[in-house]
Amino acid sequence: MEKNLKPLIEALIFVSEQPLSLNRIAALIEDTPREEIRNALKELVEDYQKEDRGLYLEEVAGGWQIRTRAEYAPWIKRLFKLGPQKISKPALEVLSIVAYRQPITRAEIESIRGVDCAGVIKTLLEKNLIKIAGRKDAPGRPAMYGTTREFLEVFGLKDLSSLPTLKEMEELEKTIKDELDAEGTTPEDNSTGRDNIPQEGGGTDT
Amino acid sequence: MEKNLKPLIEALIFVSEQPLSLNRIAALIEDTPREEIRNALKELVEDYQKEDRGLYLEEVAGGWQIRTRAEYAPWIKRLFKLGPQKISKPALEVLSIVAYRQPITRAEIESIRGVDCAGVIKTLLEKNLIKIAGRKDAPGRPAMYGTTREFLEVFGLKDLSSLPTLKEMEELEKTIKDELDAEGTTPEDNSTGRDNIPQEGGGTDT
Amino acid sequence: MAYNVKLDIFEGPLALLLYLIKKNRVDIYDIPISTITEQYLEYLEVMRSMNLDVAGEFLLMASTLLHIKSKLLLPPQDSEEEPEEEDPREELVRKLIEYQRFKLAAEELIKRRLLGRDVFKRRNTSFLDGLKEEDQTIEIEDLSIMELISAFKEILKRLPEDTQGLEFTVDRFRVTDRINSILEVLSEERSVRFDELFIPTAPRGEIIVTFLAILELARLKMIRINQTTDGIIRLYRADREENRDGEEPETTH
Repeated sequence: MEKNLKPLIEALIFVSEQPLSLNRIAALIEDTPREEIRNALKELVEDYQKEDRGLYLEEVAGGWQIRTRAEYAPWIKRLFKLGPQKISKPALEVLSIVAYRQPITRAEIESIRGVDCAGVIKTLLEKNLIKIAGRKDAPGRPAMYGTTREFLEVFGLKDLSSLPTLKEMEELEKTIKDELDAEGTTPEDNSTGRDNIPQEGGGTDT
Repeated sequence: MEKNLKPLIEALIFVSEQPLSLNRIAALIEDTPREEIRNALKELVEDYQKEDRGLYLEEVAGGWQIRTRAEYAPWIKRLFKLGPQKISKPALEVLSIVAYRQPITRAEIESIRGVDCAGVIKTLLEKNLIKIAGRKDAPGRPAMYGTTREFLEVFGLKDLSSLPTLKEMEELEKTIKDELDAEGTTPEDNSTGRDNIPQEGGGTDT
Repeated sequence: MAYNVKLDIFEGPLALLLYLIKKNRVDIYDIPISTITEQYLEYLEVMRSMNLDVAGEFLLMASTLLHIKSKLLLPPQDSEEEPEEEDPREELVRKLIEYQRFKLAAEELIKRRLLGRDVFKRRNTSFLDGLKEEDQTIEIEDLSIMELISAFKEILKRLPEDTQGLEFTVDRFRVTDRINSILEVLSEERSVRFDELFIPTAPRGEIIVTFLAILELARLKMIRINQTTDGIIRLYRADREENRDGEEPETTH
């Protein structure tokens, strides 16, 4: 049994439509210590990391999934004759606001973006990238939005806490500022208190 | 390019819904002699023949396909039986109402839950956990829902009578009758009974 | 019939401000309010001249900017002993920074290996669920509408000063007409330069109609608009699916 653990896990992950969590695997394979499963998974990841593989194993959306390597995307798109589905900049912006701030109401999103977002929110709901995650305890009980499991899957995120952290974001900002500062006028340090804008989205994963 | 032929082919076969023929592969990868593709395929087959793999590469129906090895079928069947999709709380609630009170109409379910259930019912129908079990002899002949064989399978129930204890069932049955009577014919005796909806219904842990 | 273009591709006043800040290469913590306000109002004017449905938020921001400007112009009032007197720009800066964070976050997100664009999972042949959206690839539209308006502003500038009457009504028929003629051009050419679509000698109204037609085409996703590094904006027909970046094993024909 033990000897077959790795291939068994491989087979299971392969057939599963959705990323397969460790819990799920453990439930399927009875009487096997989690530690062993974890080890087998680790080995499997390594096997897939070998140079001449077209696939890799990744932890996304709370589970394990086999995916094709990015460099082969052009041929795969050709196989499927895929047309690109555009996501607009505004939509992407709203998506990232929702991702970092969920659960969040439309009014709150709009106050950050300074512009009406009804259409964009609708689009994101249709694409199943966000969902109504509850209702705010406020007049009118407005819907609060959160990201979906599909969002994690599409963006290759293990969970919400794998979103780029605040620190990374700050570094990015600095880079951009530095670029701009080529001009001169050093910024005084009136960085307002609200430093931690994209907080690591509170663990709403449902 | 040549060096990447094998992983590219692997990626293509992996994502393809149908067995991928040599012709198809050759058409996708331009400017590569068939002979090379054939060789890469052969190597790939050998890679997949290694002992500790859960998958193998086979030529079926005129093309190449990755499949799981037969010895892992029992676990895979189990994976699918357990239902890969998570079931939402509302869905679980409706499901248990249907389980205990079948056959039951949507209006009746909604009167118990106090909230619209159309979407949830649709989902459960799609998941094949409930089915239309008949039509009520009432205006509009509304559909009455009942659970399916899959429901029993998924929840590991021998039959409907294996639902949580008989005593509870009996009480429930009475409640059902009372409630149905209250709704249909008898005007006003007891609209109560919405308190003892079984909570321990079908322990899905997903 | 007046033709009002409602554009959900607009990114809003904050985006416009950030765009201007970047374009002018000024420090976000020390915004030269007069310059930025002036340019901001110019943009609004261009949008309005085309009957673009300038959302109320844009106008609100305009008045906020003017208010800040006037406050800055006032001599520091008797409160000389208060060096920590709040900078009237502070609230705006805070909002801009916050918004910019998410813009950056969005850019980071789209850079990831996206399922359906860069990586693919196995397609199931038989099981439930059916088709999923992710069967499509996801791309981001690169060009900000601000840049398009910016380019259009340049074109307007080049026009003779004669008809400065900005009030101008556009009827739907003419826009539809122009849409068709642009599509016609694109059915023959793979792409066309943005500025080549505008004939400098054409009446101002005609030029505005052309721009509205382009916006409409973009909104309907019938064209793709790209800007090369040297600032040239090109339009492509969207349905002729050529993958955007050259590195593809691309289709012959």
